Amino acid sequence: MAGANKKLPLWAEAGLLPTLNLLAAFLVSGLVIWGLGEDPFLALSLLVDGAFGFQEAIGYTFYYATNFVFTGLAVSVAYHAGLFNIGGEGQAMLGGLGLTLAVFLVGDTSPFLAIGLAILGAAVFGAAWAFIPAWLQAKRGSHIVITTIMFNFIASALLAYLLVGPLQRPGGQMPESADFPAGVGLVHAHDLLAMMGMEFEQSPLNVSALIALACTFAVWFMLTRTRFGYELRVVGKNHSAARFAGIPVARMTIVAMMLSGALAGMMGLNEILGEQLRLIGNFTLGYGFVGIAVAFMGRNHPVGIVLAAILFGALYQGGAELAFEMPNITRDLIVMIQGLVILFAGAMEHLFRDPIERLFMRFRAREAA
Amino acid sequence: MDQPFAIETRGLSKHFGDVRANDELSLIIPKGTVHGIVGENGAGKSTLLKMLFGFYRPDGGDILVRGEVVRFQNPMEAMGKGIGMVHQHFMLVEPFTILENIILGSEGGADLNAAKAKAREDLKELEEKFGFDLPFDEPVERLSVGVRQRAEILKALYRGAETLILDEPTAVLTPQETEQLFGLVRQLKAQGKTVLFVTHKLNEIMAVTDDVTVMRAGKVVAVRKTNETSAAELAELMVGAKVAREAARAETGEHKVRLSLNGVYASGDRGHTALTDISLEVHDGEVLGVAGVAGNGQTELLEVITGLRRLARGRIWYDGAVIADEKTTTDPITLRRMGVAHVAEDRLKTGVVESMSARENAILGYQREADFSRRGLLKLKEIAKRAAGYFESQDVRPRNPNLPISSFSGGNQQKLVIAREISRAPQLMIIGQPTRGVDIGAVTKIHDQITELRNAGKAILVVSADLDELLAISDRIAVMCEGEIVGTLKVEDSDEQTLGLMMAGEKRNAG
Amino acid sequence: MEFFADLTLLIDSTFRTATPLVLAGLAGLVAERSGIVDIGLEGKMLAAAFAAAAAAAVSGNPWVGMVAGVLASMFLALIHGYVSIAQRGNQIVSGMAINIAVAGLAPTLANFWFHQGGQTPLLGDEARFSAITLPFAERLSDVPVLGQLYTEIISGHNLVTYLTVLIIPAVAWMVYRTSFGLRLRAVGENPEAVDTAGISVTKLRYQAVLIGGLLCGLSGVVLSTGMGAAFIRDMSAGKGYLALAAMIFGRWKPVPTLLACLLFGFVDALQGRLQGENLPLIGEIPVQFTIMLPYVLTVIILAGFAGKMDAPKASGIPYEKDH
Amino acid sequence: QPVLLYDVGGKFDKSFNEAAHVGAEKFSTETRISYRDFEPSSETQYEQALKRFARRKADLIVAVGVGYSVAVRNVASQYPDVKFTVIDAIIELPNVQSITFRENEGSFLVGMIAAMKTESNKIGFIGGMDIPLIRRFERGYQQGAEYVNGDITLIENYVGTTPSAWNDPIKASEMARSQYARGADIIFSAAGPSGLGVIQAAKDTGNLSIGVDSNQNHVAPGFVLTSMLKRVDLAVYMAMKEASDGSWQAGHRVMGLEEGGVDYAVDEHNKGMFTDEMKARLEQARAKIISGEIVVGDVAGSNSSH
Ligand SMILES: Nc1ncnc2c1ncn2[C@@H]1O[C@H](COP(=O)(O)OP(=O)(O)OP(=O)(O)O)[C@@H](O)[C@H]1O
Ligand SMILES: Nc1ncnc2c1ncn2[C@@H]1O[C@H](COP(=O)(O)OP(=O)(O)OP(=O)(O)O)[C@@H](O)[C@H]1O
Ligand SMILES: [Mg+2]
Ligand SMILES: [Mg+2]
Repeated sequence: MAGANKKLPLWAEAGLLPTLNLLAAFLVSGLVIWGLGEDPFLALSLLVDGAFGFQEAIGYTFYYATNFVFTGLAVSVAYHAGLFNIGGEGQAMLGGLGLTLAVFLVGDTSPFLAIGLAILGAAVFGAAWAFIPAWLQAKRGSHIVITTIMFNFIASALLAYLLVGPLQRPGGQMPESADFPAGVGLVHAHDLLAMMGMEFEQSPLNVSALIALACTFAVWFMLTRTRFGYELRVVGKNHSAARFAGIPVARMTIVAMMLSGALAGMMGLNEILGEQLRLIGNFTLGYGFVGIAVAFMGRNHPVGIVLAAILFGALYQGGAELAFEMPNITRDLIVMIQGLVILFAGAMEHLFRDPIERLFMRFRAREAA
Repeated sequence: MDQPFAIETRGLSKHFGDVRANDELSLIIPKGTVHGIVGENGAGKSTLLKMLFGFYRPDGGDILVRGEVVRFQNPMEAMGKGIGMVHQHFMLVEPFTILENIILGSEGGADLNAAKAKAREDLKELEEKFGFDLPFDEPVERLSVGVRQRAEILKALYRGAETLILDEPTAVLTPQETEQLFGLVRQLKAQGKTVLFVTHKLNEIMAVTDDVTVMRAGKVVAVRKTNETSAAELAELMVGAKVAREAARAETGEHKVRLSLNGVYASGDRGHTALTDISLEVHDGEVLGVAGVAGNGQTELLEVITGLRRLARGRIWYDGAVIADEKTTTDPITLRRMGVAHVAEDRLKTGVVESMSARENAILGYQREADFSRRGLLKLKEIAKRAAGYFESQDVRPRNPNLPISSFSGGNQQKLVIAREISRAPQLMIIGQPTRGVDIGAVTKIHDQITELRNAGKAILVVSADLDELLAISDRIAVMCEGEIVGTLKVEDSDEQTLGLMMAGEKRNAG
Repeated sequence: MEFFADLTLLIDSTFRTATPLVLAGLAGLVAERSGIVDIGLEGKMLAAAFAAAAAAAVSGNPWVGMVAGVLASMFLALIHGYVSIAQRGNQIVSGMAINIAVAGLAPTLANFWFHQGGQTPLLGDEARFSAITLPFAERLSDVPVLGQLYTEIISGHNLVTYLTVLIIPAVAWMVYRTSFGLRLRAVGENPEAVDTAGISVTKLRYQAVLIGGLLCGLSGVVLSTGMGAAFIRDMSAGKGYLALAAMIFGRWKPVPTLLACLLFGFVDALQGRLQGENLPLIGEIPVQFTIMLPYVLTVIILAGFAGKMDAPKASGIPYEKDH
Repeated sequence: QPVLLYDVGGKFDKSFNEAAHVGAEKFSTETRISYRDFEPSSETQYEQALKRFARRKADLIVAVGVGYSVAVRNVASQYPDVKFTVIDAIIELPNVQSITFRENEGSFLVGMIAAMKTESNKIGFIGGMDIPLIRRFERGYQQGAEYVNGDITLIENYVGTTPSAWNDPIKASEMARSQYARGADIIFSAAGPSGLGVIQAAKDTGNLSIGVDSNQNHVAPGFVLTSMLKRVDLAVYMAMKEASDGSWQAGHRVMGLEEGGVDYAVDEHNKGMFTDEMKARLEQARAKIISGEIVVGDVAGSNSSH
């Protein structure tokens, strides 16, 4: 298997293969749609147009993508440290809680401070929620996949408690907090562009998208350029070699998980501080899980993750538009399509890799001759 | 009619990508003989064997078994033709008992207990015939390599092997175990079986084989009758040039104590006492060899010295300062800074990170040194330069630091590891199994480097399962048995037999 | 006496709720013993629940439902197998993908066929596996303790639950007492050894995932045609994940896994019982916290077992024999 | 063309989304005016959907569910010339009609029915997701029961604390079985699709259950004592009707017993279970509630505006 990744040029590796997998997923989805008596091609065009066809659509696509960038990065940082963090969902919820508390703490006195604190709060609470499973894994060897799953359930119940109790919106009926004080919230992209004199349709896209990009760069830099990243990857690959190299495995495990949790927690910036401007009980809507798929579709490389995130953003937004336009295509069907995309693009990379590689081999051989 | 050839290959070829692992390979192995194969790391030995065993499929050429052409699709078919193989890395299921491992795949019947009962019967016979005596109901993970290997051989015979393939069977054995193995091999031969035998140790070739084939770069470069050739000639044929005599050990005189252990106790991973009252000293300008049957505490010894395992009792001094006792252990990073280098015993498990590139492996353990990282940032250029340097100085092949370390042979991996550890000009060098599975070309080079260090007045502690090696490079040899040092000998008054007996715990000696 | 009554009905409920967990847990166990991690239990369960309810609704016969449910689950198992074995893909991603795809597909089909918004029609008693009253249950009911135990706890469960009681020893026997079991355990520990012993790793693993599919299918069947009487979107409600947790608790061994499932079942029943109760000292626990109980307990017990759990060494790692 | 937007619960939640759907159907069959509807899959899509149809100048946009309150407030102020009707929430804007229900009043009556019908003096309540909206069902139910019989015991359970609680009939039925085993013989479930589990349990154990939102008496005739109707269908129907004949008005409309917004269901499936004496008492209570003689309690802050 060694050097297998060397067998293909980058454009084929990063461009051709994912595209083929995507097409395969759409093919199967198309068959289902066709089976349900709808026109798959119309559906596809509506989906694409709905995702990128007009400014607002693009705004929404990138808005959703922002969520996935956060959760995807979270999964991959943990993964590089050899940990499977399925707890992104719960960590995101706690992140949302953290930022909400920060907002209600100082929101009235100083919106700016509040926003700053909120960003911090999101990261800190997310990290804290990841800490316990991490600690249990590092010190007690408790299976982190299980503990993180459990912590998702616990987080949702905890949030529910607070949102129908202490944090309940006055007179509210649903588990949601009161609205944030005026002025507390992240600037929307259209406002930002307007300031720069550019006209852009309204959409929930907001500056947390930039924060996400900053995180992406930070993660990439951390993994490839820093000693910490190097040690993190060593721990991820081989504990006994890590000890040999004097790297404290337990501490690294915990730190990596907390970083992961912090990233997941920051998802709340986009959803809560960017758009909803109040804490909603189930605002994470499974984005934490999708992050797993995003991370693997992006081959756990920051850039790949951004691309995969955009793909999923497009599926969410385009899917919604599709459901608008074709009443018989329900949101359930969209969910299924997402599942298929994850299956083909996330788990079946060899489906086309092997044949394509053979193709390239033959090609090279001919060149050589 | 009775076909004289157990195995014959005609123009056999196997490629991996653009590597010609086996290239138009033809050889003939007469029935009832012991046939040796030697060659450098990466010469293509394992590949050849794996094809004969149906594990790889040839890209070209034929394999003939007893005169008829065969096209093995899988090992099962090879076994059907009476070919059995003992792999370099044992193919045993650790939590299973020997018996379970032996019947795995040829249980004959759905009911496991019945299958076991039947197997016991059949095995009795084989045991008589070849004089095995194995603890059938012990889980393999609790057994020594020697026992595991005999289990592997019995497994092959149980499957009716006529021809037995052994890939580097002695790499991890003690002299006694090796002797035992050879005894077995001779017995197999006496019973009319054919044995195919790969090793890097030429004296073993001389000891057991009838014929020997020399491979280089996937080709057969020579075939000899063993009694008509010599180790020297084989060595030459292998590398394609005269092998330099190993560097002589200069007189270094009396020197200060660099490392000393005093009454050290430590427990192993399974909670048992692995080290009992270990006391020893290593001086500057000397090589202290540590001999012992695998699993008698050598591993733990290396670990306590290099800060990877805490002591239960006792003290360790380095250069006059305590580096470890009940309470304190000095972490590997600090130790390295103090000038203690460590070549890990288990390369793949500890010494390198397999999936990482050779370049990244070149700084493993030194990643925090000033010349590799500053303020938490890696100095990539510097690292690349250093790695390239190692490749040159040690002649590591293939010469490409960006390949994952896993795609280098153990031999080449080892060269890289040694380079990494020597490069820091250590005062004390702790080395586990310096040349396990490494071809003689590389062995000579590595031994030379150890000797040069010693001559330069550095202190060196070497743990090795290979007595020839210890005898060749050590000044003194300490022998471990059941976690104790049963004796320490000057190299001039030690020899295989005495050491062997001490390792087996038969003989004590306060040298 | 109050307490005794409570206990009996807690235990009674435990058996019911544990049934799907046990089946799914054993499914995960068989798959993972062969080296295939199956986080897709949830999806298979849901698919089986749907197929069973749909087929039973159409045919009016629970057995038809059972067959359909099991087949659906085995089909998904086959896909997961193909992805994990032939494609050497990431098994966790594959599992999650299946969970998501099914969560979308099942209600879609339900809606397409029955137009009840992602649900299947309610099943009449003849179309489902309703409670079976064992012989003499009525008469023994007033015999103190033993009689009551028999009536309250042993009797009155649905057929699949009783079936499960047989399946547990069967699976244990298969894993530990048959040659197939030996190979199964071997391939999860060291596939290369199995390969060199001349057994096809691929075939073995496919067999394992299919058996897993069968068991997991039954767990879905019991949801929609035994305990429930219709398919409702997401009705598996995380049981697949819980079963996985139970299996890891059970250290990949049948009986401990069973115990873990029973524990979960019991705690779940208990949390229901605790809701709205005014407990001494504590007072009334908010629902949100009683709901947490099973999960918190899981974490605590997991933390209780120090040290690495003896997972099959090769689980989750695709086997590639180079050329 | 009017538009109907469900909440994340989805069109066929066997609950008020479905009721809304029924109302819209009734409207379009009567008037032959077709309507568009949409099931958002996340809160984010609420605003997206509202905007979208507002831009298309829909005659009326009916948004079902309290979750819409914020989104409607934002969009309605952006599109002052578009009519919005929001159900279960209150928005004070000139182009928004808010409709809320007095679920507690309807629950009061079914509480009375349960109290009059029970033989064990124990009745049960099973809520779906533990939120104030559902708590007020429980509150009214309890009050109604105690109005009939002061020392009746109420056993309560909630399936869960997240939206998944609406879709867990298995757990609901386990809770119901437990309640029945503990002596309750009638259970009122306000749990959406999970409620089917309760009805199933009633059937399996030979007890009685009370349905919710839409009339569920037919689900298991003989085992569903009655259903607490929340006439979202009526509300939607009226809103659309008014919008089409121009009588639509912004403002807050509360639909309690008086307005026929809530009630208990009697039909061929269950009329056998009602004695005239029961009916009499119920009508009496209804009158008293309407006249304000009986004040049905409520949980903190329901119905207060945003
Ligand atoms: N699985 C493989 N994939 C790719 N290349 C391989 C593989 N196995 C062997 N090779 C190539 O074939 C050559 C011969 O390998 P082989 O294992 O036969 O050498 P060897 O003689 O056994 O070496 P050693 O003495 O280290 O065991 C190697 O140089 C290597 O480059
Ligand atoms: N997956 C692989 N990809 C590329 N080359 C490989 C692979 N596996 C083995 N090789 C090559 O096979 C040759 C020997 O492989 P093998 O595993 O026998 O090494 P080894 O036996 O550990 O070496 P040694 O005999 O020195 O210990 C090496 O040259 C290595 O480059
Ligand atoms: Mg080899
Ligand atoms: Mg080798």
